[in-house]
Amino acid sequence: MTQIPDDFGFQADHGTLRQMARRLLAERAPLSRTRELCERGGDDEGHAFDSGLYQDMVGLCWVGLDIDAARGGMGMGALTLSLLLEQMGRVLLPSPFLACSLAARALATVTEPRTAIDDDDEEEDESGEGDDSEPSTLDRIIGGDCIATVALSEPGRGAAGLALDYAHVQTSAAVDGDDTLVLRGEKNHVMWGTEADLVLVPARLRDEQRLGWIAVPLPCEGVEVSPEIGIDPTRRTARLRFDGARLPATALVADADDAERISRELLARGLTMVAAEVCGALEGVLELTATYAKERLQFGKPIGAFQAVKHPIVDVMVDVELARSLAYAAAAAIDAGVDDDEQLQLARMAKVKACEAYHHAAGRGVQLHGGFGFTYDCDVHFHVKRALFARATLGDATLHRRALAAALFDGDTRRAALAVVERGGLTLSM
Amino acid sequence: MTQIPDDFGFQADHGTLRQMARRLLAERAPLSRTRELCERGGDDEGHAFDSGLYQDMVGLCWVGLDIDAARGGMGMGALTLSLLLEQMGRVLLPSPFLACSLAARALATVTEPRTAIDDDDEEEDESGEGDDSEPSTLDRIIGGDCIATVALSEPGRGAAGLALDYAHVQTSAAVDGDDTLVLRGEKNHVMWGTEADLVLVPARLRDEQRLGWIAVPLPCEGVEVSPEIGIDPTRRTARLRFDGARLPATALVADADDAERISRELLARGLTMVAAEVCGALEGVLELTATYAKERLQFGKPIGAFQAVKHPIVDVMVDVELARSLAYAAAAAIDAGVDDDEQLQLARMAKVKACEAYHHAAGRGVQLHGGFGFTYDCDVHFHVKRALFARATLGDATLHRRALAAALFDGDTRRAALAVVERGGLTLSM
Amino acid sequence: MTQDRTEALREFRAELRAWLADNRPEAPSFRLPQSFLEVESDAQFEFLRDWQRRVYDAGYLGFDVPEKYGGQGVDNDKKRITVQEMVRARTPFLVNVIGLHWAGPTILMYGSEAQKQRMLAPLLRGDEIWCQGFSEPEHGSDLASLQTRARPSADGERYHVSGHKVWTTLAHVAKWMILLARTGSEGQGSPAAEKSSAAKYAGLSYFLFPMDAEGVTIQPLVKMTGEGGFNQVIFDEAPMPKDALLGKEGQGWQVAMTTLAFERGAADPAARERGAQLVALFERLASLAARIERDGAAVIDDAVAREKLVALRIEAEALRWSGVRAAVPGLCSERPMVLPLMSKLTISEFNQRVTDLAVELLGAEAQLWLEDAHAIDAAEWPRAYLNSYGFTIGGGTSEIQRNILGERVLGLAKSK
Amino acid sequence: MTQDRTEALREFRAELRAWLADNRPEAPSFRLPQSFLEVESDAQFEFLRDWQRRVYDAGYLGFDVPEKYGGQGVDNDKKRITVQEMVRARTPFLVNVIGLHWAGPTILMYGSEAQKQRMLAPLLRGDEIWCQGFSEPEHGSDLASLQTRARPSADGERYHVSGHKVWTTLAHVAKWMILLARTGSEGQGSPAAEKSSAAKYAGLSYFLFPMDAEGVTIQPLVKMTGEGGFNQVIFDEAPMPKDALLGKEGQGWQVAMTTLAFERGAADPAARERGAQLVALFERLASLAARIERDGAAVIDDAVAREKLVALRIEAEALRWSGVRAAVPGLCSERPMVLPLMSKLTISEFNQRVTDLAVELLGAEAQLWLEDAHAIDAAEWPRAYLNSYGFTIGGGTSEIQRNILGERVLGLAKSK
Repeated sequence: MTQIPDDFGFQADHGTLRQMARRLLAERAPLSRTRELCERGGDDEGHAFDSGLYQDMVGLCWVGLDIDAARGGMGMGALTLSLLLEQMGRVLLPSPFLACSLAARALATVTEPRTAIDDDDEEEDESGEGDDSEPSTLDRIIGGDCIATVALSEPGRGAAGLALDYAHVQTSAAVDGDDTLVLRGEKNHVMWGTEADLVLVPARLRDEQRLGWIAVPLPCEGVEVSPEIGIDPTRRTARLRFDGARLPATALVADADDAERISRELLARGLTMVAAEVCGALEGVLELTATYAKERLQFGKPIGAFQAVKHPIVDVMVDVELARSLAYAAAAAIDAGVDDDEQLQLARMAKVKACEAYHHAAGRGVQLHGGFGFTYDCDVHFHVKRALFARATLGDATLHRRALAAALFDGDTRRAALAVVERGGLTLSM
Repeated sequence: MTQIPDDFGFQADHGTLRQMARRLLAERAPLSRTRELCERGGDDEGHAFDSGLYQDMVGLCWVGLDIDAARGGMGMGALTLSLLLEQMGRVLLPSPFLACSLAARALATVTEPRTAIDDDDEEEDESGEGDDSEPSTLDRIIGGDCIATVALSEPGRGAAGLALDYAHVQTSAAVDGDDTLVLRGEKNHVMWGTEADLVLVPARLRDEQRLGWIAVPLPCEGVEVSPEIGIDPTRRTARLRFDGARLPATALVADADDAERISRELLARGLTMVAAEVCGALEGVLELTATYAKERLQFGKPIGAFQAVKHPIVDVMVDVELARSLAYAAAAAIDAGVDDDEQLQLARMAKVKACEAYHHAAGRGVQLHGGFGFTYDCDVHFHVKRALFARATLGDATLHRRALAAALFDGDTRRAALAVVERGGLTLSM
Repeated sequence: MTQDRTEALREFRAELRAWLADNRPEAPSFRLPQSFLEVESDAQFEFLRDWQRRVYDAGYLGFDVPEKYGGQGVDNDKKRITVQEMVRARTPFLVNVIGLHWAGPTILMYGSEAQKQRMLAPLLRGDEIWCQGFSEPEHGSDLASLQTRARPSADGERYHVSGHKVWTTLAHVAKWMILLARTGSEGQGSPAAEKSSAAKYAGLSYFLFPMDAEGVTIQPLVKMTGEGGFNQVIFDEAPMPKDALLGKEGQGWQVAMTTLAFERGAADPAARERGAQLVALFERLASLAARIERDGAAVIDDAVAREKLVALRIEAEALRWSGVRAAVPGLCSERPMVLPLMSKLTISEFNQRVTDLAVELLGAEAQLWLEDAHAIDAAEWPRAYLNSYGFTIGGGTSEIQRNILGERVLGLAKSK
Repeated sequence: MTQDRTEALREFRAELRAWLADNRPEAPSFRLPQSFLEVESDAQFEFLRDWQRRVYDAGYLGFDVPEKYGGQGVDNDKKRITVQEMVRARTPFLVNVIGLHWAGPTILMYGSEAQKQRMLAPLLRGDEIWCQGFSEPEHGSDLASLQTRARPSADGERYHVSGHKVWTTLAHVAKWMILLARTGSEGQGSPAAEKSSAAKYAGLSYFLFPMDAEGVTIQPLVKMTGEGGFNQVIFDEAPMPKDALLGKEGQGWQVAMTTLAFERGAADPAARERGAQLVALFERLASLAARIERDGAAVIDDAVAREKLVALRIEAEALRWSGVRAAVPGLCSERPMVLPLMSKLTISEFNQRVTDLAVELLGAEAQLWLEDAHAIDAAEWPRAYLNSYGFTIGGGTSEIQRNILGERVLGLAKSK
């Protein structure tokens, strides 16, 4: 049975990479730059994120970091990617990096590369790989030529949001003739949907009772992309309405088992990546609050000397560390190739713990900043908003706790095992 | 529509009575006396409680305080009784007072007094009233000649415990001939069951699909009374096994609607009374902890100067006050005769709030007493144990929260009303 | 209560109810603020001021102010009934909040006859809006250390104010400010004595400061929601007449503590109705849970959501009856002042828990913000959650409230 | 790791597992303590000591002690494997807890050659039990102010100890105590200097005190559960030889901080297995929920109970991986020492939450206590809940732990 190694698979060069990321972001993307991007509505090139920095990250091979070298990536693991995302979370970097990474991962998951369609088709919609003459979509994402994203949720699920499997996806794709797919349905909260050149869409393949993943180039006739006014100003999201959009059959990236595999992998990886990014953001809000507690004087001392300030900050720190352990374990589980179910369980736990801790930490951050914390000038509100956004991304705590409960407590084997857990003295040797 | 009056029906003489109770108990039953009774296993007369004090309380007409004067009581209200119970809770008085009060209330609820059975019956089992020649059971309870109790729960309900209505009571009473009832079943956690001369038992009347309340004198052939080893040393409880116990038909105190009315009234009053007693205990553990925080010095100051001690104590105090408001409101609702459902809702809320607050407060009490708090010599553990006992009495928070949810959120009318609650701006004018 | 009085009150209530039915304003086309902490645009302000004027002109405002000062004469019953009926009719709030609840009662208690004559009527009618100048950037929680100074002029006819106040709600529309400033002479005595508590408190005075004075700069602050509504005020030798002083020189701390007690809702005859407002806030949350779905089922039918909702419902009921009980001294004998002193803490934290749970229940639906067409209830819940920190921080943070309760009510040693 | 080494460890594990299968003791007829805080009767103690002896004699104890001192030679892998297999086999705990985890490592670090030769082997075998004399009745949290004094005799050959230690677990069976006492001369210098922090710390020394000395009175204390297991120890000019000193005179604070770091589980190669123990504790709770019913349905099928259980399951997993991560410096770069420093706080509070939830889920079934025939799991859950306060208080309260974390790790200002 494959296990997570005691060292989580951590290598010295991971530390170097993290250090590099930290320095680069401290210089190019401190929180003040995030604020500037939010307030100006984007960078000088008309992008909602810092497109120059994004291209530099592409140049450093960060996009595609966890994709096999054979497919044009760096062949590094989920843990490495987590360490990078943690640094991005720390400064609340507004960037489509996560969305692109997930899209790249989804495309790389497909084992049978499809052939590209004819070049003279009116739209650019190479979604497969393997054609030497043209760079594949995956190549273009890794190369920074294509901002890609994934459509993870649908409005029909209400508070649950997440729609990645056949049972929950309502968007449908019907086959019209031999080589056309007709897409109908609606997706919401699509990360960077307004900026994306391509979106991967899970849909029910009609009359076939199975799931398919479809690569939709944007803009695209029959696809209405409406920017959402989201709670987190550092993230742009969009609502996508497919109103009979017609796509070539080759846009079908994966179906049936392949499609479910993409969904499962996207979920486990996506949750793990969000957990890592949120751990970084947690570190950010902790640092912000602890620093304020050292500098702000009241009653003649730094407020951090008061236990009513000190202890809540300590509780946040403890939460940060616990969340981080789970986030690293979830990434290490992917890298070690442990059982799929165990990967997913750890990913759910990591995401829930990180997001619950972050929401709490951001709230305490506001409170402990006092009157200043309540102003727009104080950076802490960016964390409050990111926390509200992050915990709703890829399914909220309620959704994941229920899935975990089913995995942990249900099923005959499981129940039987529980029933025979030995009684005897409860021993805690501290 | 009857409403709780703005003054909760509080009168000046209520204050006098409370003051008297406080003084009497401070003198005769301080917590040190409770400890003594627990350690010695009872008083000098062989009772598990202070029987002399109990008789003095009888003499002060406290037992039967809320029973109509026409039936031998004082005709005072539930609020008055609550104020007394609060004082008893403050010193964790080991006393069958609450059990007797509830039994008296149950008997007084029956509108049609039954005639007493023949005097020459071998057992004393007058359960009705109205016979001039002999004191009724109610008279004897009020007069201190009979320690009575009520059987509120059954083992078959597991964690839920409470068994007061037809749907949940499994103990059965079969009619054998014209004038004999045969009782089978089991009751647990019967307060002062080992000390009681009489226990009121709810049972299913077999073949009649309805509930009956049966007065069982103790000891009684066919009734096995086993003392429980309970978690709260200030309370004695027993398990009662009815193994074909034969009782005269007159032992049936109430059946059908009358019986359900007793159950409902016992529940609303019982919860209200437990809430009041627990509020007193809450006050007790608050005082204990706050006093220690003023006296105990560490790092050269009283530990109460540290916010890590001060703020948890303040949170306990706030909880005490909130619980008390609900407890008084629940009692006032009974006295004002508001709608039965509203009475019961308030009683459930009061009991849940008081017990949750108490469990938390007792735990904080131990923690804030430090190493001393963990010893048997420190009184705070009596509160921890009482809290564990009280929150399980008459149904735990889970049971009552669910009942409240059903009352508040379910039913067509209710749901429709909720749906039309006006939206518009959320306004909190502080 | 006499039969006549009871009858009179019943009539009063009926008239008021009829008046409210006719006069309650329609929801405007623009977004209304959730509380006075968010009054931002002129349109919002004028809408709310207009409503206050109409209430006053109709004779339904000022039941805690004698007639000679422009009030309706003190009548707690009528005050309670008006609050009750306004909660019931869900009217907008009365915008001159600081004037009505803090400045007004303080002026009534400490003001000279001239001050009462001058200030109270325009305050009630909303013609003159009030703001509060207590907090300073460096002295939010530690109020007694504030540094704004009011220096008497050589001729003794006026004071000149220099300093910096912050988080002053409504300053941008206010005619008056209740101002706490230092008048004690500094530099005298040893530095140690200057720093001593007694000296700190004794050096403070309480003023009714005219906001249109020269040397006053008002800078709007933007809240975390992106909305305006509060400000910082910078005084540069801003003059005020000597009769701006309320009470005596050096009595400022005492007067300010009275104001803070009013702010914390002490001795409010309408407590029961304010409690009802909390239950109403809960009902709004329950309504949300009845309307939103998770995978096709109403959230209110979800066992876990119900458990959390009921827990808050119990808190609401406890707060509601605490408000009522506060007016029954016989039921507050353990610690008489605790209920009013704790209400700011408990209500603000309850409000935070309600809005926090709302956002939690919204799940994926919580991601949208104001102005998004698909946002549930126009995103008022996340907005209210963010705004909830205004209440747990403003007017003394929850942390400071807990200190006050521990020290003044329980007699625990000072934490400072 | 070489192929040979891997193979050797595999064999070691197989042998150990076989040995445990043969030698794991049957549950005795009497109640076993839940932790070393509850060892009360001779029968309990002898049962546990016998188990420790058998483990030692079989060669499975002492993988952190060199062979020349009676250990197995330092071998972290074998230590980890033994803990792992013992958790797996659910063996009783090794009763000389203070000796094995606190005194032993401290002696290894600070002891003279003679001390190491003398003390370690009987400690490992359980022949000599250790207790800890740090806390005093008036100085629980404020350790540096302790008042027990060790006065050197005129001839310099011994010290005489006078004072009062409290909450000393196992003192009644202990041969040795790790004792923190004041050797600094009092009365010299000004009282202010005597009170200064530096003087307080510098005056402390660390001793290996023989419990059979004259002038030692051991009084059992009863815990809130009614069980014994800890004591107070009163010293009345109790003599000890001069070589009882560990480290140097005046170095006591430093040595004690090392002990406390061991106590808090710093640098424990078996961290992963201890983490597995927490998951196992959770499984016991889940098993309870699968066995108890509420109105005929298993509690584990109740949506609300599941929500609470899962939340704790996530905590268990987080604690488990934190233990593993602590041994990977590259993944602890933000604040290297935090994981060991926080483990006492987090594990003790986790334990409290688990046992608290167990009692909550038991509902009406929680009313019964030890010895009642109908009590579920023989009332071990309420007992464990009560005992959980031993861990959140003993060895530095959670409040003190938070101070330490805030000050030492985050660099916040001191709270004292």
